[in-house]
Amino acid sequence: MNNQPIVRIGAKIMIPFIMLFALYVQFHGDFGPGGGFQAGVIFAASLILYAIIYDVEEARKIVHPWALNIFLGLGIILYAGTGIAGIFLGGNFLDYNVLAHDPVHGQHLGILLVELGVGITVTCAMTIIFFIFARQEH
Amino acid sequence: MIIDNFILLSILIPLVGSFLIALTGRWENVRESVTLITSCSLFGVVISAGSAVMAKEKITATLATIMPNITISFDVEPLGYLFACLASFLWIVTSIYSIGYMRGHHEKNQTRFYTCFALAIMGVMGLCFSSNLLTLFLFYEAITLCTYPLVTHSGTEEAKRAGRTYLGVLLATSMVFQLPAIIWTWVAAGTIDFTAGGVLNGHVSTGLGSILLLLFVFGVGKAALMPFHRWLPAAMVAPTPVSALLHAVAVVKAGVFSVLKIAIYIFGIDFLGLLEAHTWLIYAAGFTILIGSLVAMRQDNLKRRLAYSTISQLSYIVLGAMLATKAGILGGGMHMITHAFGKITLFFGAGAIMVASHKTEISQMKGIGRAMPWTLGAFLIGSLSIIGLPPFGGAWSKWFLCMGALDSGQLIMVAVLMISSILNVAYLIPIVVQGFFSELDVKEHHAHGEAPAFCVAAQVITAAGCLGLFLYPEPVYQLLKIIEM
Amino acid sequence: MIDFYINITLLSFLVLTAIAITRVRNLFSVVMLSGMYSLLTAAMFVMLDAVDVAFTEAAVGAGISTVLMLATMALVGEKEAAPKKRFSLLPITIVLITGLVVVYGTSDMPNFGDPAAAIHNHVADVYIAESGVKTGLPNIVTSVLASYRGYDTLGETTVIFTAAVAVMVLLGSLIHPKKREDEE
Amino acid sequence: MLLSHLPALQVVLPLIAAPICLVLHHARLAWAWAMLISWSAFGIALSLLNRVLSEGVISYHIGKWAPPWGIEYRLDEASVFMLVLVTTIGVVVTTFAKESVEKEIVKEKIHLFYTCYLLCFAGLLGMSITGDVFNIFVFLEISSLSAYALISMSDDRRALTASFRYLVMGTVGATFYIIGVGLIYMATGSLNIADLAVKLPAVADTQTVRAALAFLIVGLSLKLALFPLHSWLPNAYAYAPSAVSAFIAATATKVAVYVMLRVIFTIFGVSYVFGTMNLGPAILSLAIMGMFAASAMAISQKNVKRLLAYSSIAQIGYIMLGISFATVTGLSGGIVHLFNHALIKCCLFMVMGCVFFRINSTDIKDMAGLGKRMPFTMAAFVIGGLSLIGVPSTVGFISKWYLMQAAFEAGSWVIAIMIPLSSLLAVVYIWRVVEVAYFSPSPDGETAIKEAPVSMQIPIWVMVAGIFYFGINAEFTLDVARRAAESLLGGIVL
Amino acid sequence: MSSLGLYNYWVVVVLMMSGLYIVVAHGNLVKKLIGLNVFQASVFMMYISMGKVAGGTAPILDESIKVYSNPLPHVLILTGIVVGVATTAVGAALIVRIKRAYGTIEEYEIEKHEIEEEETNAAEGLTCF
Repeated sequence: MNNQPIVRIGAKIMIPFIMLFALYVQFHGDFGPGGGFQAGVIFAASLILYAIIYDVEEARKIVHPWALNIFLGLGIILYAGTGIAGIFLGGNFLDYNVLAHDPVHGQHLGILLVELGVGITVTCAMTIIFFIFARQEH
Repeated sequence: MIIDNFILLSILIPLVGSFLIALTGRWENVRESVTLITSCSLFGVVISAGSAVMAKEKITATLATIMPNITISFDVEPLGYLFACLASFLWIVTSIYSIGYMRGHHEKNQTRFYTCFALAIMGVMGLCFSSNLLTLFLFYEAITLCTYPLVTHSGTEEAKRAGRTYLGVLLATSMVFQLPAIIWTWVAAGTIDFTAGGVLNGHVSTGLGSILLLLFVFGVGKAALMPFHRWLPAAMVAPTPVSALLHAVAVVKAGVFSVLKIAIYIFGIDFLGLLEAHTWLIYAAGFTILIGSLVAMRQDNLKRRLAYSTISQLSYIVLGAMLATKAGILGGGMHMITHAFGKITLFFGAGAIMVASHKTEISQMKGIGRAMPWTLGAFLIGSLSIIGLPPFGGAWSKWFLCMGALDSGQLIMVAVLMISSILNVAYLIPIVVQGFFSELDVKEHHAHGEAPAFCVAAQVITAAGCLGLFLYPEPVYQLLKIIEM
Repeated sequence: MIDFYINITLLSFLVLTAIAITRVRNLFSVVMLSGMYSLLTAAMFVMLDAVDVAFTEAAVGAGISTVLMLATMALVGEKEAAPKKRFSLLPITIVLITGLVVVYGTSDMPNFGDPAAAIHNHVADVYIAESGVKTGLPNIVTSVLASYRGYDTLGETTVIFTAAVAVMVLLGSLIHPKKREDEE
Repeated sequence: MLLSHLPALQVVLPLIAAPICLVLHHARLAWAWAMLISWSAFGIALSLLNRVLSEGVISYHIGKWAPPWGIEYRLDEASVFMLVLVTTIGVVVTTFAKESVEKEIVKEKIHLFYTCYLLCFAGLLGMSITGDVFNIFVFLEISSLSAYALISMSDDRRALTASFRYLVMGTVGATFYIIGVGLIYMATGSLNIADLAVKLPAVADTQTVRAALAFLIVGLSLKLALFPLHSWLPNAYAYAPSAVSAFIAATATKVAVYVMLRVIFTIFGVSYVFGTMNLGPAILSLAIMGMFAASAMAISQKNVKRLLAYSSIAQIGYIMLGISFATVTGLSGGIVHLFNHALIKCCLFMVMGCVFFRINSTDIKDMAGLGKRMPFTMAAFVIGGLSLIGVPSTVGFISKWYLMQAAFEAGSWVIAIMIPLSSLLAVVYIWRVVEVAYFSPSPDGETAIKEAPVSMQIPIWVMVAGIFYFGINAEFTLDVARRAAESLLGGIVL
Repeated sequence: MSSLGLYNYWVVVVLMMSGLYIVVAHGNLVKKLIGLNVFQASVFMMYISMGKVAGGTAPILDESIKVYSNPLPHVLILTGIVVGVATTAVGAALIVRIKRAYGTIEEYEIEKHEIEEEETNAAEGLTCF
């Protein structure tokens, strides 16, 4: 769609807002609807939009595939790592109470971290899946 | 030392022997020496325990506990010991014979042949000394599987087909009848150990006992009771030493031995006598005896004729067991020995003829005795022993079997035994007669002489055995007498 | 009562869409219909107080899935062949039996929305009562998702990861420069 | 300190290892990593086994949330048995995979292979260890999705359709399972297995619970390929890469059987399923039909891997047969057969991997004379085959003995006879291969075929040793199986 | 709302049946996959319906609210949706590969190809034996 200036400019304006919204959904999930998964999907949507407008190979230059692969796993490791941190701090696996001095704070921190992990993995996974589909040849 | 580990040694020796044979396969002289040494040392070990067995010493060994309360374990009792002596002695003779035969016949895959042979003997040894049904079953199946490559030895389409029949019948009967019977016994009686007097009495009704007996006797397909006899003629495609030792002695005797053992130690002859089924089985055995002989008369292929003769003779032993009297068991046990010597002699003869003249059909063997007097002479002695004429071993066993039949009032069976003897004469003696007295068919074949020396030697030994068994039946008789029933 | 009518309307639309999906043979329309179906479902979820789920369904079902199916269709063509087989009784039977068993099972359940149902009074009540205190978060769904049943969510994240890896396996990783697939 | 958290690590270790494996991006390195992880998982499983056998049930509360509010790990004899089984197979197959995968899969994808492999491994472990019905679903999906990917990695295009069919049927099965879970959740309000077992009796006599049972059983039957819901299995096993066939055949359906056991015995309880609902005869007849029909189909196969796949369906029949008796003997027979069959099938599929490695085919016709050219490999095939038939002194015999004993104890000698009868069919299909391999002349003019590499031989012979060892000394497996059966039959595990 | 009775569930059953019907009866792989989606979505709806409490609101704590709907089904279905999209992605990728390998995504045509392949194999086999 390189020859559609309106679409291109419109997208250019929209993409940052979508990303911002994703961040909002990510961190506001504790209070209202939303959370890591939804945020991840929305964030991925912004990248997908970029790829649709500017071609996948262009998008690949912006988000490097290696980075995608690494972050794809990093989300899980962050999640499981938070759980394992619980073990090292004297609790059970995924026990957030021990993460901070106060159990409620610990829970807060833990949930934040794991939601972030979910968000990262989902973003990367969705982006990867779409990019791969998009660059297939007929 | 030897006595303590006697059982394990007698199983290990052939096993180790088979490994060595496989390893030394490249050098045939070494390989065959190994075979001979193994067989001789096995016989030595077995015979060395003779006095201990006579003195009823308890020799036991346990190899493993497979399942809770179910073990692979062995003990020595007279019947099994007798069979072990028989098999280990005849293995020596057959080894000698094989050397002549296999070389004379230029067989391929000889290493596989000797290896599997030794393994089969191992199976027989384990079977002889097994002290419970599971161990018996284990070695029973081992024998089947180790002899399968021997049957299909030549690899021809015919051999493969025969192998299928062989494996099919033996595995099918053992798995579908025998194994359920064993497990049923275990569930009903709580034990599957061979115990003097039997284990089933009091645990099962006579109706269930009858079913179990049928399952057991037909389940031991190696006893070749009709209608499960087809595998035996099929197995005749194997090289003759295999037919001689395995399909006239080791394998089939393993079958009837199992029947005897189950009759004595699982049912107990008292309980056996109470069962409806034992009468049916007596008739089944009688039927097999007669039909087997009749079919044998119609066979032109020598080995097939001998195979049907074996089927018929095996049923003598089954009959002996099913009579459920001491004399019957005695006769059955004795027939196991005498028939072995007689039949192996006949098979040796058949093989010797095949090696020397490449003839397999009886109708081609006219006048062959002039070229091969030793072979045919031994054949005559074997025949007479099978028929049951003095002064050869077969006379004793038939005598005892008749006694047993009279004891239990089975007059018909006495008649069956008599008729069968006449039939034996009818299908065995003409071979010898035409061999010696017909004109040799010279134009058809190139002239040939006597079989290789190894073959002749083996025949002479077994023929002498037939005679010896008549003159000195005492050891056999004594061993069989001390069986606790 | 307005809820009730919205509910009925949505459900009717859902049924219509579902039936349309079975009938229509142009795959492009089917994909669009399934996107619609997802949106209707999401609306339905809002009606049933499941805002988080509605959000997700809208983003995933109507968004990602539709895009994905469109991408697939671009690669495989968009026409479904007319059925070649004769009408077969087997699928109908399977489907009817399944449906009947569900009806059988649900007809013994407490009425829709019944607050006395076991489901509301065994585990969930505790979440509602104590999650606010224990985790300090007002969104119960988030605290259950990330903390009480955080392990499920770890699994869920792994599922997404697995899907990404599986797609890499099947269609080639992004890392390698663009080229034709080596399988053929 | 870590020791008390081993249950969590058992699953989390391979789970974390997968993303790391993804970035390793080097074939050998990925393999070494998978090897390290599977050995560690094996060690963990053994130590857990030891602990459960000596101390009894372990309950581990994830996040320190007490069940039923949080997710619980519950390790009793049955689950620990599965852990040991899966990790053993994992170690063996990983060793085997090195050469096999290098041959069958393009180099750039090998690290992806091991990533999927670890995920599948983690999924199966997660299913065996968890005490929460919904958590089972999540891990079921992890293992299934990775299995679809693994199967499709083969060169054969039929693997793709097989994988797709597996995906469709597997998803339908999983969705059925979820419907069942939903219904029991509706009836009780709980998802925790132990808690469900307490809560269900009160509501057992409702249509909801009955329908739930139906959905759970049908869904799981799809997953474990109970006849006649097996149609996804033969092609999936036959055309998958060799290492995958070996791994999945030995574990995936087995874990599904385990979940079925949990559902039937722990959640619903034996008296409900076999008493009130009287499902015994239904399971029994399907099992027997499967034993015969699948064996018969195995006989007509031209491809040995496909043949083995059909045989797997038949063997599932044996396992379900044992379960259908609902007695300690029958159930322990079923569980022991689960283990034994895993050993046998893993061994046989690995043998086929070796054969494929050398001759690029697993068709029977191409195996002529292979007995001479690959003596060790084919010897292992014969031993595995004999065990499948149930020859004494191999593991197959033990399970058959137990199943028959159970049949006799249940007073049904007809069924007892059925078991060896169907084994005869196994004789036929195994012997077709043996005959060709040993007694047919090898095709002339073909380049010499070497024996398979040592690294592929070792795992095979480890399995062969296992087949003999547990066939001659089955006291250990039987003891664990019996205890597992007793704990399952005891209703709630205490 | 109680007047609804079980109406909600039964509509869900209809949706479920149509989804399953597409999976079982249709030969087009894309359609199958969509059927699977419909099937799963209907199950999700069943769960969410079970979680509804009459007069309740979304389970987000607020001082002024007394009755909340059941949050647990929501959590489960969030997971379920993710699993669903993951399956769809893998399925779609498989379909793309199948299209490339067979040139079609109609089940019966694929079967035809496979049977042919099998037969050519068998023919070779016969000459070999």
